[in-house]
Amino acid sequence: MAEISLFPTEDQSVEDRLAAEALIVDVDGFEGPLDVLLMLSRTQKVDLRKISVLQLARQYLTFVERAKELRIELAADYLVMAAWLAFLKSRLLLPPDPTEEGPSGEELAAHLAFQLERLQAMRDAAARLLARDQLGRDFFARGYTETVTRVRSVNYSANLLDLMQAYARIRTKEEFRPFVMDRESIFTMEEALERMRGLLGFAGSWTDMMNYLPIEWQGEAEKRRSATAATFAAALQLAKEGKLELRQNETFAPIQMRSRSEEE
Amino acid sequence: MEPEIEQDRANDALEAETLFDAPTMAEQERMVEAVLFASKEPVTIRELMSRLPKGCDALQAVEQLRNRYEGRGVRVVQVGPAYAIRTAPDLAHIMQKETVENRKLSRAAIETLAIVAYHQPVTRAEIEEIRGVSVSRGTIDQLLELDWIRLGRRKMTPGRPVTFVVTPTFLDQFGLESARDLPGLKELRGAGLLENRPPSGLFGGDETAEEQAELFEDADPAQTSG
Amino acid sequence: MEPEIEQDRANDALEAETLFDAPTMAEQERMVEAVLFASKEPVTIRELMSRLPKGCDALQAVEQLRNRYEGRGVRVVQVGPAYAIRTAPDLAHIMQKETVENRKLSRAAIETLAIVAYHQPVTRAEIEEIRGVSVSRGTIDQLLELDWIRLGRRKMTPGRPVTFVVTPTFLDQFGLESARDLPGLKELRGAGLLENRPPSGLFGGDETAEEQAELFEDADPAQTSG
Repeated sequence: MAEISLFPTEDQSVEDRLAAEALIVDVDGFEGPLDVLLMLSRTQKVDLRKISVLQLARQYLTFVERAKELRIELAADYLVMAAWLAFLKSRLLLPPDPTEEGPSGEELAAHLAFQLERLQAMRDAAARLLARDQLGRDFFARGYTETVTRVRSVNYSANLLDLMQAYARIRTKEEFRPFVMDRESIFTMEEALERMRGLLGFAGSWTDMMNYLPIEWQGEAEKRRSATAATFAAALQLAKEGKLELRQNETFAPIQMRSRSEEE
Repeated sequence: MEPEIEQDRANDALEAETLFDAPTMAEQERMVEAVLFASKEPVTIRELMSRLPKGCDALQAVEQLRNRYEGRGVRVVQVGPAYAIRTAPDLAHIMQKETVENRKLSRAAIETLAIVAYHQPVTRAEIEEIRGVSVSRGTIDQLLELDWIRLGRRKMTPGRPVTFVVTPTFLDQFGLESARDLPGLKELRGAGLLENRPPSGLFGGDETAEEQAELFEDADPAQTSG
Repeated sequence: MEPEIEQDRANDALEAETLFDAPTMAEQERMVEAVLFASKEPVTIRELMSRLPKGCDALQAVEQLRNRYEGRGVRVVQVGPAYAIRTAPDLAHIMQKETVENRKLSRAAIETLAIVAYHQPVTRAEIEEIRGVSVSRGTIDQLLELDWIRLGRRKMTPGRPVTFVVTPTFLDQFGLESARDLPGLKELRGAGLLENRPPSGLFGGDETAEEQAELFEDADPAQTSG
C-alpha cells in the first residue's frame, strides 16, 4: 500500500511532482490535523473502522517531516498531533507496559479511528443536508403577501445579536476612556518592599503574611486585594534575596513568613 | 387575444410537435399554480408561456386553475392583462394581521432591554448607572408595552424601588429558553462580539466583567419563567 | 399546553355555544387556506387559532387542506409547530425567476451547521472536538445571522457553557418537519456516531464529554419544534 500520497518521491515524474506540490501548497486549505488524517486515510481505501492507525500515524509523520523540509509553516496543532501520533506509534509498537497508567495504545488508536469516522459521517451528513430541496432554490414561499386591511400595528423587531451587541457596547464603553492611571487603590510592589524591609527585623517567628498589610489597606476589598498582591510579590522578592523564608501548610492556607537574618 | 400571442402559440405548437410532447394539461396547471403563487407581481400569459415548457397552453391552464379555485379561500384573479392568486374577498376580515409594520427598536430601548436581561432584577437607577445616561420614561413604557419586561419585586433598599425583569414573551422573541442562556461577557468576546480589548486588562475592565459573571450566575432563573 | 391557552379554549367553547355556531369545516379550511397563502412565513397552529373565529379546529382544517393539495403545484408543509404553503420541489426548473442567490457558505460553516443539527444541543468546545479544529468567530456569527442556529440551554457542566440548537428557519430552509427528520439520523445514531465518547485524554482535556453524552440523551429532539 502506498506509504506516501501527499509528497513526491524522487523517481516521480515532473507532472506528478507538480501535482503533489499543488497539494502541499494546499496545506492552508486543510481544516486542521484531523482533516489531514482523514485525507490520508482515504489512500487505505478501507472502512474507517478497519483503518490501520499505525500506518496512518506513519503517513502523518512523513507529511509533517516533508512539510518541514519544504519549509512550510505548520500551525501548532499540526505539530501537537504529530507529537501525539509519535507517542501513539511507540505504544502500538512496543509490548504493553503493565505499570503504565492510562489507556492502552489500542484504545487510543480505536478512539482516533472513531473520531475520523465521526468527522467523515458529519461531512457526509452536511453534504446530504445541502443536497436537499431548499427554500428559495427548489421550492418557494409566497411571493406576494396580502395587505388587505388598513389596520396598522407596529411590530418592533430586535434579534439576539442586536441584544448582545448592545450589551457588549455598554460594557466596553468604559474601556475606551482616555488612558489615566487609577492609582487610588493600587498598592505598588515598591511600596510593599519598602514597608517590609522596615519591618523585617521584627519578623523572628512565623507570622501570617496578611499581618504585614498596612492597616488602612485591610478594609476595602479592592484595596486589600491590591495590597495583598503587592505584599506577596515583595515577599517573594525578599525570599529570593535570602532575607526571609516563606511557608504554606496546604493549598489556600495562610502564607507565613519569617526573617532569615537572625539565623545567620 | 393579440395577434402576436396567437403567432407565438402557433410557433410553440410547431416546435413541440417536432421536438417532444408538451406536458399534460394537469401538469401545465400545476406549473401555472406554482408560478402564480411564488410571483410578487401578477403574471401575464406571455410571461407564463416563456416560463412553461414549449408547447404549453398557458391560457387554458390558467382558466382551468381559475375554475379549480372557485369557491376556495383564495382565487385566481385577472389584473389587467395578467393573473394573480388573491384571498377571497369575503375572508378579508381574517387578513388583518398582514399589515404589521416592522420597525427596529431604538438604541436606547435595546440597551435598556439588554441591561434588564443581563442584570435582572434591576432598578431604573441601576440601569442609568450602567448606561451612563438617564433612561426616559418612554423607553421603559415601550418595553413594558411590548411585554418584554415587567415589574419584579421591590428592592429591599431605602425607598424600596421597583425592579424590572424580562418576560416569557421576551424569551420567545429572542429564541432563548431562559435568561441564563445569554452569553456572558467572556463568551461575547470569544464570539467576536466585543471586538476591541483595552490595551491591557490592568485597570478594572476585566474585574468588572468577572463580577458581572458572578452576579449573573446568581440570578434566579425562576423569575423569568414566573 | 399552558394553562392560559386551556383557559382560552374553554372560553372559546363556551362563547361558541352561546353566541353562534363555529363555521363548517369546509369554511374553516377556506380560512386556513387564505391565511397560509397570505403569509411568507410558516404560521403556527396557535396563531391560526387566534385568527379563526371561536370554536374552530385549526389543526383538523390544516390537515384537510394538506390532503387537498396533495400532488398540486403548491403544497402544505409542516415546519416544526407551524405550517406553510410552498411550491412543489419538482417544479424548481420553471422557477428560476424566483430563485434567490444564497451566500456561499464556507466548508467550516456547513460542517458546523451539520454538527449543530445532528448533535444538538452542542457547545462550541464539542463542535471543535468533532472537527478537530477551532471554530472561527465568523462561522457561528454567520449561522446565527442566517437564523439557522440559536442559543439553547446552558449545559450543566463546569463553566456552564452555552449550547447551540437549530431553528425553525433552518427546518423551513431544508424542508424538514422537525429535527428528527434529518437525513440519516437513525443510522448515525445506530452506528454510535452521535455519541460523545470520552476521548481518553486525546486532544485537549474533555472531562465533560461523558456528562455531555448524558445530557444529549435527555435532550428532547422535539424541542426545536416546540
